[in-house]
Amino acid sequence: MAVAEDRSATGLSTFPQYLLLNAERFGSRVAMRHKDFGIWQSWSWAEQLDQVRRFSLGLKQMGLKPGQKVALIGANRPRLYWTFCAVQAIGGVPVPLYSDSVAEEMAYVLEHAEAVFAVCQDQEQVDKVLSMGEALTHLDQIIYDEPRGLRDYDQDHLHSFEQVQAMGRKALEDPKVGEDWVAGIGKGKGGDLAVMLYTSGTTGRPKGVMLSYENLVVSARNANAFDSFDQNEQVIAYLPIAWVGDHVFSYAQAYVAGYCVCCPESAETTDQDRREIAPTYFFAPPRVFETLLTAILVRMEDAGRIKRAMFNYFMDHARRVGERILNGERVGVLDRLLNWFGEILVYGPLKNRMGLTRMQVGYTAGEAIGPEIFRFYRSLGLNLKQLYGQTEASVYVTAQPDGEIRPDTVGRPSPDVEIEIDKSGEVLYRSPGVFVGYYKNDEATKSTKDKNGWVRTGDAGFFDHEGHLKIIDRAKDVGKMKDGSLFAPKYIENKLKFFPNIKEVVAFGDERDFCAVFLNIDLTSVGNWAERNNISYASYQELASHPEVYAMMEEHVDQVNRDLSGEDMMAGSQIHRFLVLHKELDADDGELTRTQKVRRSFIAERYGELIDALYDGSEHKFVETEVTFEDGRKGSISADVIIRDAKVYPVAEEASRQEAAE
Amino acid sequence: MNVHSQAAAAQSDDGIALGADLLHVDNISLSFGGVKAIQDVSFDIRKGEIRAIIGPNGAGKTSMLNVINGFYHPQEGIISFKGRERRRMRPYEAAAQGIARTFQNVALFTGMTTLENIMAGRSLKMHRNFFWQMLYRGPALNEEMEHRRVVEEIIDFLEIEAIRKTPVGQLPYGLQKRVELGRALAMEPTLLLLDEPMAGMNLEEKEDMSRYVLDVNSQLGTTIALIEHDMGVVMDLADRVMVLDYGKKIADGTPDEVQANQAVIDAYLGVPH
Amino acid sequence: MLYREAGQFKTSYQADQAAFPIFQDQLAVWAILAVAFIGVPLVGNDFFLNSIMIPFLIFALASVGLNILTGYAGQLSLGTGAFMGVGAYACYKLTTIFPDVNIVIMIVASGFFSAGIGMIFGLPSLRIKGFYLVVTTLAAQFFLEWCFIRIAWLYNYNPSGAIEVPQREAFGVILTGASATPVTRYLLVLSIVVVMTWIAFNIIRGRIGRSWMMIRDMDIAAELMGVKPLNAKLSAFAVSSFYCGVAGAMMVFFWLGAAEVESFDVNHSFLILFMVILGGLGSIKGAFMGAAFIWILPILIRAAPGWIGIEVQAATVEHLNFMLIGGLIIFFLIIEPHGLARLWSIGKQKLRVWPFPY
Amino acid sequence: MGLLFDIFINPFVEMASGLDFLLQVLWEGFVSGTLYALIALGFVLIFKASGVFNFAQGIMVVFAALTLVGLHALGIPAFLALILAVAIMALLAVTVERVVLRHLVNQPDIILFMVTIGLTYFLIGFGELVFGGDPKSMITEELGLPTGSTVFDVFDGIVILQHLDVAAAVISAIMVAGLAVFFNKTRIGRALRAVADDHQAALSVGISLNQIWAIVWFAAGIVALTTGIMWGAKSDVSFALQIVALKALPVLILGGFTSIPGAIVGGLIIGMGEKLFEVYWGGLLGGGVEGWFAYVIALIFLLFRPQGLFGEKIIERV
Repeated sequence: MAVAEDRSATGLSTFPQYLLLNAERFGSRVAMRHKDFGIWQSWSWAEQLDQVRRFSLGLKQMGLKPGQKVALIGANRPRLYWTFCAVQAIGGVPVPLYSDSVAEEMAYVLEHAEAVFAVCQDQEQVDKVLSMGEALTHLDQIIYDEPRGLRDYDQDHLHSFEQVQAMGRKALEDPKVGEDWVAGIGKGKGGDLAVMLYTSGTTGRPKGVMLSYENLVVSARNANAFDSFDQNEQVIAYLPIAWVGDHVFSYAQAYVAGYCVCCPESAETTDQDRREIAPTYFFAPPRVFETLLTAILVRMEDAGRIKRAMFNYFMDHARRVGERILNGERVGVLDRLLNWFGEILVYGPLKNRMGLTRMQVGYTAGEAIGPEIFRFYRSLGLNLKQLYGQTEASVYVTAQPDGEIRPDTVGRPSPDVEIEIDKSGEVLYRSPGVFVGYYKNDEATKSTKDKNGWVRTGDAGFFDHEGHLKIIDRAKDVGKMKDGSLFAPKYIENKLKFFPNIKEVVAFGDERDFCAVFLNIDLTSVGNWAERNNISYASYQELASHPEVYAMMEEHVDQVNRDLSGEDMMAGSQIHRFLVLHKELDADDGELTRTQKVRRSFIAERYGELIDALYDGSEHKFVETEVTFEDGRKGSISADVIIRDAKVYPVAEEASRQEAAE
Repeated sequence: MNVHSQAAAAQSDDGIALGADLLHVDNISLSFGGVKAIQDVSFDIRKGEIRAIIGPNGAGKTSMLNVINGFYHPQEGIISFKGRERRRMRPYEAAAQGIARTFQNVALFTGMTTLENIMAGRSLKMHRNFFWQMLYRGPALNEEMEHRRVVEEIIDFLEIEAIRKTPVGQLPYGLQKRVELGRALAMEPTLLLLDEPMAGMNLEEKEDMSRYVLDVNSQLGTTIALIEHDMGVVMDLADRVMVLDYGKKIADGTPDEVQANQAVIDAYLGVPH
Repeated sequence: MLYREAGQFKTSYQADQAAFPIFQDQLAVWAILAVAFIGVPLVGNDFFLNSIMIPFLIFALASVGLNILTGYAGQLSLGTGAFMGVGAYACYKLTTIFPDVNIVIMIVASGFFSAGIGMIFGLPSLRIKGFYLVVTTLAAQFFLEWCFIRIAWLYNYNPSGAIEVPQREAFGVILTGASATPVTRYLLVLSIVVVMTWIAFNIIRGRIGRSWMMIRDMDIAAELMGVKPLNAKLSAFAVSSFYCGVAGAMMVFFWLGAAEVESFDVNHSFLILFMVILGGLGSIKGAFMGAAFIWILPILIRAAPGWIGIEVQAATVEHLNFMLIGGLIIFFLIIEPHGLARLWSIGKQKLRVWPFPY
Repeated sequence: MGLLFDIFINPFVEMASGLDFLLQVLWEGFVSGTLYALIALGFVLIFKASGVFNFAQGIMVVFAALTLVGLHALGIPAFLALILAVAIMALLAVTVERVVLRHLVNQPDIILFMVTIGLTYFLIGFGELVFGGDPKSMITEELGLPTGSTVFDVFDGIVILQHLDVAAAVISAIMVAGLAVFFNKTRIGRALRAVADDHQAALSVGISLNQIWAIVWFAAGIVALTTGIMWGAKSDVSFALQIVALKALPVLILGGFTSIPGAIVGGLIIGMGEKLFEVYWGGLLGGGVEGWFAYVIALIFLLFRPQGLFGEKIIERV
């Protein structure tokens, strides 16, 4: 241990160096798990080193040169994570891609990044890469992880992961090769380019964010220290590997702290796999927490009366005292006792079902989380926190320190991060994590990062009196209505999205007379409701246009309007009209980003007719929309979309006065 | 993957070259009481092909499969499999020789889970004696784990991870069919008989199942004989098609030949589909 | 609710297929074993051991045996009583012929005799199924009963026609006979039952058990998977009869002390069948639950009037007992045809998904 | 050699040398065969219409007989008691259908079988509670059944026919004929037959499944009552009869589970066969072979013809 302490942490600057260190200090500790063939296959740090070394040397044998790019395409698989380190160990730069993007999107990134090798998870991804054929002028070799379906492929440049590793093993027979490899790693410097992450960007082509080892290592080290992460953490890696969050949580922080990363079996089994692993640190975008909560509420609807009453009683109790207990505040003996019962009867089992029993720290970021959702988890005794981050910052811009958790802020600046708010309200930051630049795009780099290292976030926000940052909306999205009142679409959307029945909302109102919204119902939740109420439907479209569903949506909108009328800043943007869209917003159709964010401008263009209908007073509108099916085929659906008026409330002055007084 | 290597091994051990006759049926006749189910039918199945048997209801298709795997004993005719002739054979002997099958109306072991069902397909490959079975230790345990691994590869192959521990009775029909295919695959058969593998499925499920059938054929090298009603599916999948009508063979050939055959058209016009 | 499974993950197939993969269940099993081996002998009085625990365990073992045949291999049998008798008579003959051999060995050895007899009567199961098989096993039952009466050699020509358990000791402890203490007998029975239950469980989850269940669920498909019906069915008969035989031997040697043919009559077959059905076909756990229910409930019913201070004629109680058991069987079969074990697993599932309904 | 002689030669010599005795044995066998047949008939009725293997048929016989005797003991005239007993069997049938069967639609056979065993236990307890466990005498004379006997001289010897036995045979014959008419000529009867083949078809006749079940259980109850009277008149009315009733099982095997003629023929074969065996071969084995002989016959029979004498050949399909 003494050796480990001597060499630990601060002296190292690259992940391959950390790998060597971890293999030494945590040799027999589990570094990676993957549920495969029904059980959790495990690799210790020593084994991980071995795997990485063989693959790395195999790549070298195949001719990978320092500075060359290797694309990683696939889901969260140990071998893809090993690829990161294997490539980095010989000076290459890994470029992870979103595996659900279509071939053309991939082609752009592969070409732009000048990737010479592609490491693919399976046949599906290999097919995509092969289908681009000649368009990929740099790509030389393709390596795949899962051989299924690839037996009959006879391309010369196609190799299995094992074959490459076998080459590495062969090379290792010469002891000098191994020594050279280690020596090569030793030469790695913090300033070297570590990885390129393509941001899926709401507009334009994706940009390749170049991050150096220093960016990532320092950010990871700071983050680990901030939440006291050590080698004992278990995390579950289920978010896209191309996303900076996953890269930092499941790779950078894991290597720096030496903790264990677990890969689920498949997308469908993620919930079950999370329950099995029970991560100690869990990151999820608000959407995941929302889905979980919706599932809970839907299931509880089906529970017996007594159970439901019990659930409601204890959830009420938790709402009152749960968070205070979590924050370490003083709570009465009776309340504590009740909380203890609640823990046995409700909170504990709920956490157990969600697989969050052992969660020490949880983060949510990427979007505003509904305050009710956030409080729900907090009140169960789960230390869920918010952070605000960006790819360009190696994630961390702000984070909530323990004990200072607010549902509507994103916390204080993270360690070593400086923040400024400019005149227009946009948030700027400067930190060691700030990216090197956009790959082959100096123009974009310049417009985002100034010469002093300050980076524009593109988000509008302000510091509250406690020094916590509050993000309202994208800076460019915040607008004004014709009457001059403030219009922050996301604010309204988030309020509506809190209802479990509503999955997606797009609000309009900038430069308009009033605010109006598109709604997407949540098929799981509403479908369940329909089943219970004997409402039959054949498709999403049919359910969405059902009068009873409309009635339900009207109630929700009404509720939001009533809320808004109580807040004098936002009262002007009450929803006057709404419609329920005839199709689910879908990333395949370009309506959502790959991280499932609404692409407002695209939608505004695509559904222009409907927006016009919202504002011209018509009661329904016939539209035809092109859709992309899962297999890539195109088709179109048409529908007569109904538009409803919602009740608008006068500004409740009393309420606002009271709030002001508080 | 293990499945591949084992299948490849199975492929070579019978010494039959790809494309050579794997199964030969000569002048088979089968009747129950006075009802003639099959009349003087001869055909062959070649190693590595997908062979379809089609025909209207009651044409004797399922009976033919039953004859091939020893469930029915034909009154006349000879069957030779892997070059060995036989007249009477018990189903378990057919299984031991490498013939597996699925059933028209899913015949899963309903009291067991998906995993156990597929594990059941490994029965022939497991040999540890009673003593070790009693202890569930040592060789018996090792054997069990070894085969569990193979079963997991099949589960992976058929993408049924999520229902691994679900009792099969609770599964929707389409998945049950998939589990049944898995169970047959677990036997690592030389010849796989599929009795209407896509019956009662929706389009998407049919597409999935077709893909699995093709994958089994191309990746595991398994020879497949299948009965199917959906002509589109048959034409897409099969290398050769035999048509039965009222127990008699009325056509045999490539999908295109069969489709153009007047006798086949007549038979199918007689029975609307 | 009590189950907190988050964080319990398996890294090997062995762990995944363990008898009790859930940690909380493992705890419960160890707790039950501790109570059975330590708690009960310390606390239980002679009545409790003699009249409740010992017979309960013995019947539970017989139920495990019948469950193997009926619940796992799907072969209905009404010959359990007779197979138990074979074990008892075999053990009696063995220990009188070889008085110096440890009685526990003899008890286990007697199981082989009933296994052999069971296989013989199991032969028809290759041709016939279901209720027809019931007749076969009834034939075994009545034929064997007749043997127990007519073949005087079996009971050493004892004029009373009964077998009387001689005193046997091992390592200075008296194990059988009138002077054996209830605690000794209880611990012996318990040990044998625990070991044999464990073995039964092992067989069931292995290749052989699977072949039984295959035959049970879909015999045609089983045969097409290469399971030989002969092997599967006869092995089920053999193992099942072995268990019944051992249970029968223990019944006489560790519980009754003496027995004649009435102890193995068709009513006993029914009794065990009830235990199996009520406990749940195809569940070892169920066998124990069923045995407890059928054996202990009547004792409670008999005792109940006394507790609440009502004098009821013994015969009346007995009649009420019959009615109640009959009624309960009907009741349970209506509410849950799969027996107590299914109720238990439903309850367990509810606890696992608590507070959700599914 | 001696043994072979005892098995294969001696019994036949004995038969031939005492033909009158043989005739007497056969008659006795015929009479007990009639009773087996009657019990089997009860099974067949229920099995045919509902697929339920009614284990309780035996106890229903006892219960019916006890009811009759018990009612008469209360001072009710025999004829009225008989009608009341019939009414009680009807009540039992309806109760069984309402309380039990209705809730077990579509359950596996073994469950229904077990339920009837539960019913057996319940009826045993109930019967003993109400009527007491002691054997009782049947009210033979009060019911107007003949007693006494006629002696015939044949084959240089005598054969004694009990009048009661003759009556039993005649009544059984009448009952079988009656059932045959009921099944073939009446609307309900035809529905019952239909339901055996196809539940949907039965529904189209306009009779609910529930009604059909109640009716067959009632019919089985009447058969049980008749059996009880006959058997009770020969021996006593006691619960021991219940075990004897298990003899109906081999009868069913011989006759097939769904065949009424099969039940009759099977019953007679078993009845006469076991008497013959007991008398001529039983001594070799030390006697008491009646207890199991029937089952062994059935067993041997099963191995060669699993579907019974009158059952249809089963073709297994996959």
